[in-house]
Amino acid sequence: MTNSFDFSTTLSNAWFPTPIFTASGCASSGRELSQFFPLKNIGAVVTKSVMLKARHGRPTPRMAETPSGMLNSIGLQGPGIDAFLTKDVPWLVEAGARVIVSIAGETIDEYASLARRIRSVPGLSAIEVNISCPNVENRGLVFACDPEASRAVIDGVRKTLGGELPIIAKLSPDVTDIVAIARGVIEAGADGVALINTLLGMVINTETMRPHLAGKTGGLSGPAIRPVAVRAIYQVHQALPKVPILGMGGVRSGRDAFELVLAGASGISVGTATFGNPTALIDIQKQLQELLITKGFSSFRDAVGFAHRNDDVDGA
Amino acid sequence: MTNSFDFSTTLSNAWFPTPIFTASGCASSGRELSQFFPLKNIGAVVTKSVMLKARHGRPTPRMAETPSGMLNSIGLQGPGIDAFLTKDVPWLVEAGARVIVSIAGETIDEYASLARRIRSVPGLSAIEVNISCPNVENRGLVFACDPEASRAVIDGVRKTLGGELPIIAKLSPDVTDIVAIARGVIEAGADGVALINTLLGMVINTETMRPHLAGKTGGLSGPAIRPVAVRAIYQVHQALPKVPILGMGGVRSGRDAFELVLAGASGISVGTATFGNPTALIDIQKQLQELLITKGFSSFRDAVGFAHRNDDVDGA
Amino acid sequence: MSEINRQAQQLSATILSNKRIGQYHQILLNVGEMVRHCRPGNFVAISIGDESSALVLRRAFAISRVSDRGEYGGTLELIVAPHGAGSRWLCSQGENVELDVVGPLGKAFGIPTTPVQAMLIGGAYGSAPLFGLAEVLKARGCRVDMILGASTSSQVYAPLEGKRSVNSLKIYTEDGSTGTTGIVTDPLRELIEAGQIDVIYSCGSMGMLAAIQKIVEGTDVVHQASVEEAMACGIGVCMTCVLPVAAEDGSVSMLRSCIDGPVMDGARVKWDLVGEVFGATS
Amino acid sequence: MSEINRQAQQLSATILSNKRIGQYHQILLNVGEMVRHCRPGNFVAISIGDESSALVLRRAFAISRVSDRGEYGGTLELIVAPHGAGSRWLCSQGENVELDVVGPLGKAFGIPTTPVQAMLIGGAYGSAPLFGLAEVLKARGCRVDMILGASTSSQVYAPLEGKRSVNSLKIYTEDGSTGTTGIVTDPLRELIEAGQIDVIYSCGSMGMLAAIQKIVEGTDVVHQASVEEAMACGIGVCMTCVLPVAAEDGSVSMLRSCIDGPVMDGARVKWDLVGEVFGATS
Ligand SMILES: Cc1cc2nc3c(=O)[nH]c(=O)nc-3n(C[C@H](O)[C@H](O)[C@H](O)COP(=O)(O)OP(=O)(O)OC[C@H]3O[C@@H](n4cnc5c(N)ncnc54)[C@H](O)[C@@H]3O)c2cc1C
Ligand SMILES: Cc1cc2nc3c(=O)[nH]c(=O)nc-3n(C[C@H](O)[C@H](O)[C@H](O)COP(=O)(O)OP(=O)(O)OC[C@H]3O[C@@H](n4cnc5c(N)ncnc54)[C@H](O)[C@@H]3O)c2cc1C
Ligand SMILES: Cc1cc2nc3c(=O)[nH]c(=O)nc-3n(C[C@H](O)[C@H](O)[C@H](O)COP(=O)(O)O)c2cc1C
Ligand SMILES: Cc1cc2nc3c(=O)[nH]c(=O)nc-3n(C[C@H](O)[C@H](O)[C@H](O)COP(=O)(O)O)c2cc1C
Ligand code: FES
Ligand code: FES
Repeated sequence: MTNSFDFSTTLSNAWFPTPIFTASGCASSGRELSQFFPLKNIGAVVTKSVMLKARHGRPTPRMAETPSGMLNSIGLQGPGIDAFLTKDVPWLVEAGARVIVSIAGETIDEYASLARRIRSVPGLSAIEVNISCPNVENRGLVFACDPEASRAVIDGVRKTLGGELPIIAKLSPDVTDIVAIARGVIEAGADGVALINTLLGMVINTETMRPHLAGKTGGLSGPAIRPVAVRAIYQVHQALPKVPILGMGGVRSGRDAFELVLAGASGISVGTATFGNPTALIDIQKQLQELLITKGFSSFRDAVGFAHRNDDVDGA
Repeated sequence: MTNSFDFSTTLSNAWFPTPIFTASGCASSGRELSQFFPLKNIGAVVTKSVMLKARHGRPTPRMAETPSGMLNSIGLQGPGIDAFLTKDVPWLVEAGARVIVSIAGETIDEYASLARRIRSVPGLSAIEVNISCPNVENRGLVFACDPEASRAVIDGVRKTLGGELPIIAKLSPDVTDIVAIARGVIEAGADGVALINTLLGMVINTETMRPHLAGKTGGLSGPAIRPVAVRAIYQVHQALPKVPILGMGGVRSGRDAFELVLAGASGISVGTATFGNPTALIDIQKQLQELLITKGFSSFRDAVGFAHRNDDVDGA
Repeated sequence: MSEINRQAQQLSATILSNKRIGQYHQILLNVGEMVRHCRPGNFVAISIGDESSALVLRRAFAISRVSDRGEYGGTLELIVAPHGAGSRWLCSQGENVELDVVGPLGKAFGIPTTPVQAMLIGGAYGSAPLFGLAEVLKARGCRVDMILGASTSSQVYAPLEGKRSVNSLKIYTEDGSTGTTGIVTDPLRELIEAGQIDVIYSCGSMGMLAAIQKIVEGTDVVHQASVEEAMACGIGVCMTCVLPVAAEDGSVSMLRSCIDGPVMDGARVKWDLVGEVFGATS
Repeated sequence: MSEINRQAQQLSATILSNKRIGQYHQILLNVGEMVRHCRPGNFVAISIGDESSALVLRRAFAISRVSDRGEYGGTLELIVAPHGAGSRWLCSQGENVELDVVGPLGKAFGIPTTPVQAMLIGGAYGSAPLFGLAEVLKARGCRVDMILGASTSSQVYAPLEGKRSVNSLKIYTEDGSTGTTGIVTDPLRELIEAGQIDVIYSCGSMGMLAAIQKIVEGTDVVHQASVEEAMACGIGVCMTCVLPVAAEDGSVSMLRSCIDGPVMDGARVKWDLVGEVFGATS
């Protein structure tokens, strides 16, 4: 039965043997996880968002646990694109992993420069453009919170990259109208969207009576935010049914992944769950496959957006 | 020691013996809770948002439990303002409770009409204007998600009400810039803001493979959203330090309430926690008072926004 | 205006025993004085897990039986089906664990003042509150017949001692693994036509209750149905547990099943509107 | 590039015993073969609660001792302070409970190849990994002295059998309730000047480690410090547990204390930059 089940998925022209991926920033460069399972056994490794230059990131404390979730304020610590492309990517390709590179910039130009370096790198499946960073050219406003800035970033990346590598724009849920942002980036040339990045949150340490994180605010992730992720995916899939969605947010089990798939996700990234369980990706992948088979699906792709069937009939 | 501690608080010109209030929609009309403790023992009862006409609300299922939280889609079921004012308010006043009436409308006029009925009702402490409802005159866009509509609602209520009763505008966290919305409603005449209403979320039932709630989306509340509430309160208090904030979102213990107070809340509403523990309000009130005394505060008001001390020094 | 059960209180109750019976757990709690206020049809709402549990809402369970004799003073019995995370947690708790319980909650079954012919119908764990009810009815001189149904034998809850309090007991299973193959409504029409039923007391799935009401409709039989809607609070403050119910004048409102129920007049419940949009909602 | 401890594995470990010792719990786990890879300084990361726990992250605990003798095969001992919700949960678990454990994790203490004079300094539960370390150093022919400190006597962890593996043991408490009144750094300068210390192995609060480094600075004494930063994953994938550490060339980077530590060269850690913004960050 398992043999005839087709678990593969696509995001635009990129093909993946399974729909379960790491989440950017939650698997470092992949190497650390490879001790617990071969990276080629999952759908893809989405690497930590890389910037043009090396960055120290934010001071500690960088994390706070919250009810069914956590806050992080890593501040995009990383080696910079050059070191990343020479050290990390070849290793991942060698390991047989499908690789989705996530990029982040502080200016629209920085994104384009990153795209330029990546353009000719062999072995990549797609590029995830993390636009949930503050735009230093525009009052520090987060790109993904501003329809114009979001568009401009994607437009720059698309022009630089040419038509080969699929571009997945990663959106922030901290917006009034996520469908409008999604529509904008698709118009600007993105092939798909990744939903959702973390929610902006804060924890105050009641001992010190100050914000717990050195960076004050941080990104909320984990099961706590899953209902927000499902809602965002559902809304965007309803409005743009043809746009592939890489879904994420609080997935900890095959059941959770299935929820996002039913809402409209063609791929699922698993982030915070890996911190609690190093083999979460493998467990979730197995559980999702079993669930799909039990439910009578003959292929993963048939289940994508299945919760929308008869949407019209319902009058929605 | 407790004797000399001043636990009272104010929201604009309204005074309350303690800062712990019910949350709108989470204590019905108050009567049901009064069996577990006398309503006069808490700071205030914030009543369920009432509309002009009686409403059935949404079909069931109206709720789904989520990790450390829940979704609800009650749809503002209620008796309508007239029945509410004749039956519920007098009972509450009689019971010695401080009463904050929450109103909700589908049009800007409806809010003003509600204010007109309330204007002459004796015994009320304040009016909470729940603007997290869909605006039927403007593509169903939620008032609180639109700066112009938010302003217009508050402006209408202020003009109708005159200057007596404090107006607290209840905002939605589902916006790109909550500070801008807060600023707008204050300019339009609100005396304070209530932060935060629920986050828009969805749960998909993996058995039926459809949205679990009959209303598809629902409002996410409970501890899961506390980091978002703390962040919103912190941001608004930082930008508008003189504006009183009624804080809410995931408060389940005195420690949690303290977190919101440190962020800048002058009063705390407790919602979902009451569902899990009918005496949550009393427990939280007691724990908060003990915590404040242990921390060396001589009055509750000294603790409001205490996490912001030296904000300038930090360069924030 | 409806109010929460006046006798409701919040207390810490010790688990005295937890036994598996078929697919269910029979959990006996020491609740002291509370038993004096428990009537058949009432339920309790129980907290799940400790302070660090992700499950923030209480779970509702019908009171199966109470006793104020015995070495522990007042005891209360629950029949719990391990369904999702919360009920599984409850079923996994052993002796001496303390539970946070609020009860008794909800409206109890109405007891006739004169002897009548009562038919008690339970689906799956819905039979739990019916045995206590049977005893009360018997004591009032009623004839008490019972029909229990479930999909399979392990889901039938019919304790030996319970059988003593009824005049007759019939069991239906869909797979025929116990009793007659079929569902509880199969014999109803005939019994009603034969004039053998004055009042039906039912507890089970909404589908079963609606089916019973359909058969009762147009007859003189009174139908007291104990409904089961998802509840967030159990004490009337959240408005999640509502059902469309008609008033005397025919106007329909959404009543809370936790305080206007769970026992409701089956003829008043608008069964076909449950889960549907109606009236001026948006 | 740093990698996670190659021997790390995820397994289910049974609690063999859980005893209170002063303010701590001594928890003995059956971990089988894993013990063969555990070195003093390594830690384990443990899952808290069940599937419905609101605590989604693992908790890190130093491996206090391991043994592969005894009736259970490989056993591993933890010394746990009930601090917040997670550690309190762990301390409340009884015998036979199964824990989800990942380990051994992190870099272990470096063991000198020639006999040296080693000084082991532990603050509060920081002493836990030092007794196992003492045994290893002893076996290498080192002289092993130990200084333990805590605010009060119940926070000193100094088991009888552990004392046997050191040449001398001094205890400092801030309130003087045990040993000398004072803190662990009080006697250090003098001992270093007297040439009695070649290597310091330390484990305790960041403040204590920084204070030790300050005293060591400019001397020939090597300082291996086991740091403690809040960890979300323990396996190098989240970047939350970082510390500013200088490389050979003086350039500072944020290294992960879970895989580049917890044992670090005290001279390399930029103690005064911990928790501070530095370099080109935004
Ligand atoms: C008045 C009343 C009496 C009940 N009596 C019994 C009884 O005697 N024995 C028994 O086994 N069960 C009984 N139930 C059902 C029981 O409450 C649910 O099985 C239980 O709440 C499920 O929780 P869970 O965490 O296991 O499942 P989940 O599905 O994980 O629960 C998720 C959420 O949905 C709610 N929910 C899910 N199913 C139901 C349901 N059927 N009814 C109400 N809420 C639900 C839960 O309370 C919880 O908040 C009764 C329910 C009501 C309302
Ligand atoms: C390498 C290492 C070894 C450790 N060894 C021991 C030991 O042997 N015995 C012992 O009692 N404790 C030890 N700790 C500290 C222990 O991990 C924390 O006390 C524990 O994580 C606190 O969790 P909590 O839920 O009780 O507290 P909470 O404060 O509720 O925890 C909230 C979150 O912050 C993190 N956190 C809080 N305090 C610390 C801390 N001091 N260090 C790391 N993370 C923290 C928790 O992991 C959790 O994610 C060690 C920590 C590290 C990093
Ligand atoms: C520690 C941490 C670091 C993260 N770093 C990044 C990042 O560099 N780039 C990015 O696009 N998202 C980053 N994220 C967001 C995740 O990729 C993911 O969108 C989010 O955490 C929700 O998924 P989850 O609930 O499964 O973790 C990070 C999340 C966490 C918890
Ligand atoms: C069942 C339910 C009903 C609610 N009804 C209302 C309402 O009528 N008006 C309103 O302003 N907020 C309403 N809210 C939002 C709460 O007042 C509160 O803002 C939110 O739940 C966050 O607080 P909590 O986490 O303590 O519940 C409702 C929340 C719940 C859970
Ligand atoms: S369960 Fe909350 S009102 Fe009935
Ligand atoms: S704890 Fe995650 S990288 Fe160290």
